[in-house]
Amino acid sequence: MLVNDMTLKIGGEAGQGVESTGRGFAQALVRGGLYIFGLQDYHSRIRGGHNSYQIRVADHDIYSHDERVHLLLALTKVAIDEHLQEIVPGGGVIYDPALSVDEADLAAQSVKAFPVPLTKIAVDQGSKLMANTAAIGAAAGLTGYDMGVINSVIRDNFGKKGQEIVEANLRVAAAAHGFVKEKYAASFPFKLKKIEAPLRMLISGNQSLALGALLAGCRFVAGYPMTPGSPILEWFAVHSKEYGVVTKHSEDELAAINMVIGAAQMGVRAMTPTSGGGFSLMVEGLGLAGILEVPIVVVNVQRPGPATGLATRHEQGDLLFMLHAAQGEFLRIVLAPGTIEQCFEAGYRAFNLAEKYQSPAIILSDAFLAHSPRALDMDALDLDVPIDRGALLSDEELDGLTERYRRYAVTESGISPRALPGHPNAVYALGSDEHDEYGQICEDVAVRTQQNEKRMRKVEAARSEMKPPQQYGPPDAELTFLTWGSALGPVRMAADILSDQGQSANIVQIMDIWPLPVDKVTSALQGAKKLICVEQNYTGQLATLVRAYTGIEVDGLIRKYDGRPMSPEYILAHLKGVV
Amino acid sequence: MLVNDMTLKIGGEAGQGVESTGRGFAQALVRGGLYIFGLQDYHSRIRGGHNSYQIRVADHDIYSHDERVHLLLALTKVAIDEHLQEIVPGGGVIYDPALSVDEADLAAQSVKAFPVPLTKIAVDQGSKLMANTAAIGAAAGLTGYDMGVINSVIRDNFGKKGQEIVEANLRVAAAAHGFVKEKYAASFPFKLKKIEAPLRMLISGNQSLALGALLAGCRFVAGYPMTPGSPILEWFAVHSKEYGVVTKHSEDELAAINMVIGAAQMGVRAMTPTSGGGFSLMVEGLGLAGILEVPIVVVNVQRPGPATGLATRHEQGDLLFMLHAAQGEFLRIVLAPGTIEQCFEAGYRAFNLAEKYQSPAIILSDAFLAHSPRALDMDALDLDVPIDRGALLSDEELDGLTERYRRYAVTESGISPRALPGHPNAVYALGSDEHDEYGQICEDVAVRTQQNEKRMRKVEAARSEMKPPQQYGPPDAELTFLTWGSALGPVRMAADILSDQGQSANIVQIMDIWPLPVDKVTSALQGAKKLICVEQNYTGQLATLVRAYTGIEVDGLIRKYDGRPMSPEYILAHLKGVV
Amino acid sequence: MVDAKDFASDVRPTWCAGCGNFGIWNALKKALAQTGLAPHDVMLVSGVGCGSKLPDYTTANGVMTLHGRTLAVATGARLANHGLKVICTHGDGDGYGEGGNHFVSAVRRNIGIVDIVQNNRVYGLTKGQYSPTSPHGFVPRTSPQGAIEEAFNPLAVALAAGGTFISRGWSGDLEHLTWLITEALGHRGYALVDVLQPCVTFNRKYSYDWLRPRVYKMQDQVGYDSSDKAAAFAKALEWGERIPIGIIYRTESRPAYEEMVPALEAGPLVKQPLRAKTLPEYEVLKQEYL
Amino acid sequence: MVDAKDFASDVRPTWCAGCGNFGIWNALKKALAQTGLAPHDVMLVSGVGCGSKLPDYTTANGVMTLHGRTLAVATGARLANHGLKVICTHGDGDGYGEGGNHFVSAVRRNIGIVDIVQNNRVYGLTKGQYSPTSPHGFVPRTSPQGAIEEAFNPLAVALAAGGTFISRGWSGDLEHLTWLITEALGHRGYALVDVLQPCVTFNRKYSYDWLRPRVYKMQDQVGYDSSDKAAAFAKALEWGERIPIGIIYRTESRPAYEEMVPALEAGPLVKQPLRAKTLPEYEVLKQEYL
Ligand SMILES: Cc1ncc(C[n+]2csc(CCOP(=O)(O)OP(=O)(O)O)c2C)c(N)n1
Ligand SMILES: Cc1ncc(C[n+]2csc(CCOP(=O)(O)OP(=O)(O)O)c2C)c(N)n1
Ligand code: SF4
Ligand code: SF4
Ligand SMILES: [Mg+2]
Ligand SMILES: [Mg+2]
Repeated sequence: MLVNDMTLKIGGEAGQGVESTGRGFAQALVRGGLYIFGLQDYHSRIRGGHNSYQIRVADHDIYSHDERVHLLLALTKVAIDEHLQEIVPGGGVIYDPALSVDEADLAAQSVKAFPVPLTKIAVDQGSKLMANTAAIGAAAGLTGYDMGVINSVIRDNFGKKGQEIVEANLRVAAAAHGFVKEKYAASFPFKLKKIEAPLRMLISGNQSLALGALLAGCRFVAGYPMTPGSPILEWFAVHSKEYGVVTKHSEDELAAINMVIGAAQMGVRAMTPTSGGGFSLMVEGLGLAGILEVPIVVVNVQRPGPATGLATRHEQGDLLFMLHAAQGEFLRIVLAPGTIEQCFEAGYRAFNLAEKYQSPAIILSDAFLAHSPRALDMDALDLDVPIDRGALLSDEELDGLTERYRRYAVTESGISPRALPGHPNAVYALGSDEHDEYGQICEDVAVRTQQNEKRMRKVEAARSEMKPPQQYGPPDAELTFLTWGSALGPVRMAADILSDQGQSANIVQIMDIWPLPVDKVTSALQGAKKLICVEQNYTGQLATLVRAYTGIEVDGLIRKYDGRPMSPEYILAHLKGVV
Repeated sequence: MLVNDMTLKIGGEAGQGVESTGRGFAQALVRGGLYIFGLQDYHSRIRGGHNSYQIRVADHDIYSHDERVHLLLALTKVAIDEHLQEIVPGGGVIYDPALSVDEADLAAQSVKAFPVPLTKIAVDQGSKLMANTAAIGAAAGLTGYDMGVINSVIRDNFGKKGQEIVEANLRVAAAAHGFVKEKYAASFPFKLKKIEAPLRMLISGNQSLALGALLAGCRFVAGYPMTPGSPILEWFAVHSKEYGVVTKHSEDELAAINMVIGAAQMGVRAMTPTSGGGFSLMVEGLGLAGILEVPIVVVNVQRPGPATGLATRHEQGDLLFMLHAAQGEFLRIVLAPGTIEQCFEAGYRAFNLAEKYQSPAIILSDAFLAHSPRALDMDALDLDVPIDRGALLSDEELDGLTERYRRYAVTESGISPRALPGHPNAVYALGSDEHDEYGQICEDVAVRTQQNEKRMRKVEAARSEMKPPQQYGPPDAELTFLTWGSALGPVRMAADILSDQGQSANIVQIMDIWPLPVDKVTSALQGAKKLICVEQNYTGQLATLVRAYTGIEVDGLIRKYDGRPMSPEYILAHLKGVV
Repeated sequence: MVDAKDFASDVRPTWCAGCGNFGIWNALKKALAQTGLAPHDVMLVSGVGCGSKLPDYTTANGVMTLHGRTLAVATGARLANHGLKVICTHGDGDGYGEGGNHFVSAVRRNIGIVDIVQNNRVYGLTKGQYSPTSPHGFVPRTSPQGAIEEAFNPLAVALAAGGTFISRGWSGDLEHLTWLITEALGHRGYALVDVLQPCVTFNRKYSYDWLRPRVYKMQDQVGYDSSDKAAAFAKALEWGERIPIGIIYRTESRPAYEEMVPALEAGPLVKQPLRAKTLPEYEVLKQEYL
Repeated sequence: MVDAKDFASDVRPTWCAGCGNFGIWNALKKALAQTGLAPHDVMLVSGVGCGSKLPDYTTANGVMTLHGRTLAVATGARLANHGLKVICTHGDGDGYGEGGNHFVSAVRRNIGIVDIVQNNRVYGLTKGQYSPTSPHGFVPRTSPQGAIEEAFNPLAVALAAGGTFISRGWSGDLEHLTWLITEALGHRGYALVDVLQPCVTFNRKYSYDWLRPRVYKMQDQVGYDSSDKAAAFAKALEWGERIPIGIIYRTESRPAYEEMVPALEAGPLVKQPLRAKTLPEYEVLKQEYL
């Protein structure tokens, strides 16, 4: 018997409620003091197709899913066909006997069949719509999980539909639970047990990023819907009235970034979330923010390209694009969080850095990070985030201004004190043409050189403030993984497995991508005995970047570009090929 | 006395005809068997401001202007203020005495004043509008240049305005010529002398690029006006009826590239010219061409950014942007010509490479190259350009097709034989989502992997076909210049000066930028004793690229980012700082 | 003879059961067959969205482009090969939102394209955000404040932009929609067929039951002159208890864009050789630079 | 009192002598002074083009943005600080060509912006290409075939898109244009002021002499009801021997967009603190994830 160390997976068609069922069960686990990591997988269609929701659960914090499934809740026959191979020997499948599954197929894989009349139970105790609730009850019955927490989740999630619906769902869950507990529980070795623990949140990357941005004082969010970036816009839309945020679903992405520039120039912290395709349309605007020196935040939640690619899936293919997007040269800050906590951090740091350096800041997230919820301690996200508005002139300072305000005053750091429009002492116009210190259009050689150098000095200033890479594991390990973004989670799990196997591996994760803190990266990598870069793209973009600026070439590259996230097993399997 | 080795410069306001006057004089020089290199400099405004046109002339081929001016034709007082410092001792200024120039200022610089009553001569012999013709006549008089060729240019250029206007201009030129010859010619040591030579063209980069594209069979050009790219669209518009090219000034750049994709998918060779800002708007379309595997040609004639920047000026700031534009990963070909001849070559090669690899091809030109005319032998551009349509299925091949056509058949090279829409045996739909071999939308892991790998194999196939860097100068030189684009011209002139001074320098120019032919570049650079990269941007983009892929770090970087082109003098002056 | 079934492909549409796109798809296939077009004579161009997947389910030449760029790609395709019938099928978000500028330009340009807009007044594929044609007050899951803007009126805007064939279809009436599409296929310039398309999943308001009693056919309106702009403008503004379907405005007096392009006089561009002339005839171009 | 001169800056306009932009610039300065606005109360937003350089020559807050993005930046600016009067000044290429989608959206959105379009029917700054408003047949230096499309009609399209203040000005009549801009400044939503602006360098056809005898003022038209959409549509289509100027359509019945945004009830966004609530009030957000 193995307690609190397993993976549950729910599979079914789009429209069958796979996601809400998975999330509900995950919630119940978290409320029971367990740690979980959730993985979603769905097609770019509204109904039909095959979706799944996978929950890795443990009694300690975990950073990714893995490839072993212990219990499958199959809402369709396809779910079994798709996932049978993933189930460990001794694992099982809960399904409605109406699906006409051949138990022999399961037996051939040493997988146990647990047919449960989910629909019948649902109909008998409530309504047909509640079959998923039955599945949850059945899973609890099989794993021996506490029905109290399951019931609390049912109460909360169905509460707004009325007491009657809640009651019916509770009955359905109880009936399925009873049925399974009696009939099958004894033959299933993987168990889940509630433990005492402080409250925890079940939160995904998009959500924590939005929270970080909100706390940083983001008051204006414009965007055009694009998976997987749009949930951030929607998050703000839902909270906009309560927290006084103006949200705008604009006519296109060109409008979105330019609205954000307009708002930011007025002095409001403003952001636009999108994915790579939408970002492509924002490229010209990025340069506008660069030359106007307007602080904006752009979030690119990556998905696989090129073009539409795989709309609902995962990749990290946009790194070098972010660094070089738009004509000409200017500072952009690029932060690539790799964990839910780092999403929150990036959410507020981006605003501080953008305002301090009066430049666009890009948060480069990805679908895996955006969609995968993890259990987090309540204090993992400290809402009292630091706010640094940089060289922003106060009304008092402006009151005392005696000479004509110079928006683009040439300074040593390259940063010019910023006045917001509206003060009588600092009336100025600025523009996308090259300009002089006052903002007037100017083509002079000397002025161009001065202003260009002023702007580019900010790159070096920002570079010196960029954080060193995050390092994990023993400093003198035999193997060093270099990675970024959400690949970090599977890499951490892989490193843990290696160390369980008596090998030693450590990790260098670069979150502060640009301006690349070259010296810090060099010193983090210098001691590496064997350097393996793990990233989710075809060409090895981080490895290219590191070589370009540090001269360090990695010894091996583990890549994945099939639209599905890395896994610890994938990394370990491919490690053999590269070392 | 120095014959056929000098620089003339014409300076005046926008609207005064600086460009047409400069071009006319340059034309006359070329018709007289001389080589010239023309440099234009103008503001982003329609009237007023200060413009200039500089003509370096010699009896041998030259690759750039330099910083010494021998004769200034000043149409305004400002022209003298702006350019006096550039004039060599013993050089002179022709101007109308109405400008009230203080001759002492000129004398202080050992520059000779040649006041000529240009307007009066024009009014007396023709009309006020002909003062520029008088200036040309005066310049010919001073330098002793042949009036026969001057007159032939006047006849051709004013021909369509009628015989009367021609005659008047001829009179004006003759009068000014006579006035100056008598009064000043003896005191001016720099002379121009017609020599016998075959016919030559006076042609700029934009023009030769358009010509190359036309000869390659480009039949569809869509674009939105943007300096300095739009002259290519205009060139095609002017020739469209005669040569059967459909040209479209579209509603915006998004439309332009997508129209080009539509046309190319139908089977027509299609192109869109723009500058960096317009390219920014085409980024998403570039990725569409990438995943659809539609051969298109995009021309980015660079100008200084960020954003609007310096609209009429010069920079090479978009190199890395071209390589990484658009989400996801796919092949794009990038050719960066550095001479007028290479513009022509890029103009046709881009189409052949695009069709062969069924991918977007980018020609990365720049304002200096686009606008600066040079004298070229007639056979320097061989119009009989090779045409390679790649794996394009003929009607006969399609007639014989027995199974369902697979647009994205997985092949070893990654290239899938292409059928144009319209044949009954090859009816297919393709799309920007990931797709299977038939083009149907497909999210399978195996299919995604296969198609992604198929597309990325084309990168390696194309890489092996990319040309090695162009090399100039002695192989064992003490100094190697690494450069690209129009910086080549000034670098060649600088290398010549060095060798005149007894030093030895050679040059490695990378025209085939992407996929970077890594081995060929490595072997071209390997022998370099001292490697200095010369490019016109702030960050040293080519140097970064070369380091990223070859590991070779340059010993020094000569950069320029003031919006004005490199010059040999600038390179030599900065060489001291970097070696 | 080609039959509507010849235009179906093996791929089963992924649309939700009851989606209005089925009606549009069926009408299009029937109309194509009735017009005597074969699959290889047709080029379907779409964007990204639920409706834009139509070419994936149809046997005909097709390109599914980027979200919003449908008309731009189609314009290039039409100019490169006006031997094929170019038909766009895309959503209201694609056509009037992201693609708004191309819409107005295509109308004005009168390019020979049949533009079928699957107007479900919502963003389907991205799960229910409001679209340009969502009415003021529409409250999607994702935006509890609801749409603040007035709805975009494609018919009125097309009229103002100089459209030559402006019509509205209704996916609940196969016969009428089939007829309407055949009329559009017969038009020489740009033909707008804006189709009322129920999205049963994300836009419950404009359901079949809501729409069916409201629509009425313009061809039944005795005395309506579809070449009268003022009358058409009034009809285009009509919405609510009564919703006109059919041809709101039509004129055949303006040539299609491609009829006016000199380079196309010699036939479809793609059928012409790469070079329009012999090599020596290009040599004269060099003379321009002497 | 603020005077029109207070809005001039030290920089001399680089416009060609005789350019219609001078008239627009002077009218704008006068109108601002008459309305009692000071330079710091105003935010001028423009794009790229000859006309778009206006903020560079004017003493007022300003942003010269990208070609075509004028209205998008202005919309963000207005929503962030509706305490300032946001005024756009940009060319017809910027406003109706590259920026076409933002134009239609701004109209529909009824955002509180005064949009002055310097409509010279040509691309000035890029040297004379045709613009969306160039008439069919306009032959620029760069395109000997001439414009094939019909001209874009901004007034008609604005009307069809639900505009609430639709007007045409004429840069040759300072007094009338000044008055018109003051009216636009008084409007609560989006106010279009499309201005006939001669480009003396690249569009010789629409010269002062051609335009002056043709324009006539709507306020002189007894019985014209500027709140009648059908009448306005007819007027919007009128062009040629007689060209109406003044207010073609106006309604004050629709609130401006910013009046309907809940977050703006507490005043201009930029005047509100970064956080709308105390820190503990944000802590409840974590409860959503339990
Ligand atoms: C540039 C870009 N922005 C956003 C998206 C995401 N996207 C895909 S479909 C869609 C909207 C679909 O709405 P509509 O065009 O009305 O089609 P429907 O699904 O309703 O048929 C959006 C916003 C995208 N693919 N590309
Ligand atoms: C994205 C982009 N495309 C093209 C340009 C080049 N461009 C600058 S101004 C202009 C047109 C100007 O025409 P209009 O807006 O009518 O202004 P006008 O000069 O006539 O006042 C163009 C095409 C640009 N700056 N940016
Ligand atoms: S979501 Fe709506 S539009 Fe999309 S397939 Fe379903 S019913 Fe049709
Ligand atoms: S080109 Fe035309 S619009 Fe531009 S400044 Fe000159 S007259 Fe005015
Ligand atoms: Mg829709
Ligand atoms: Mg204009």
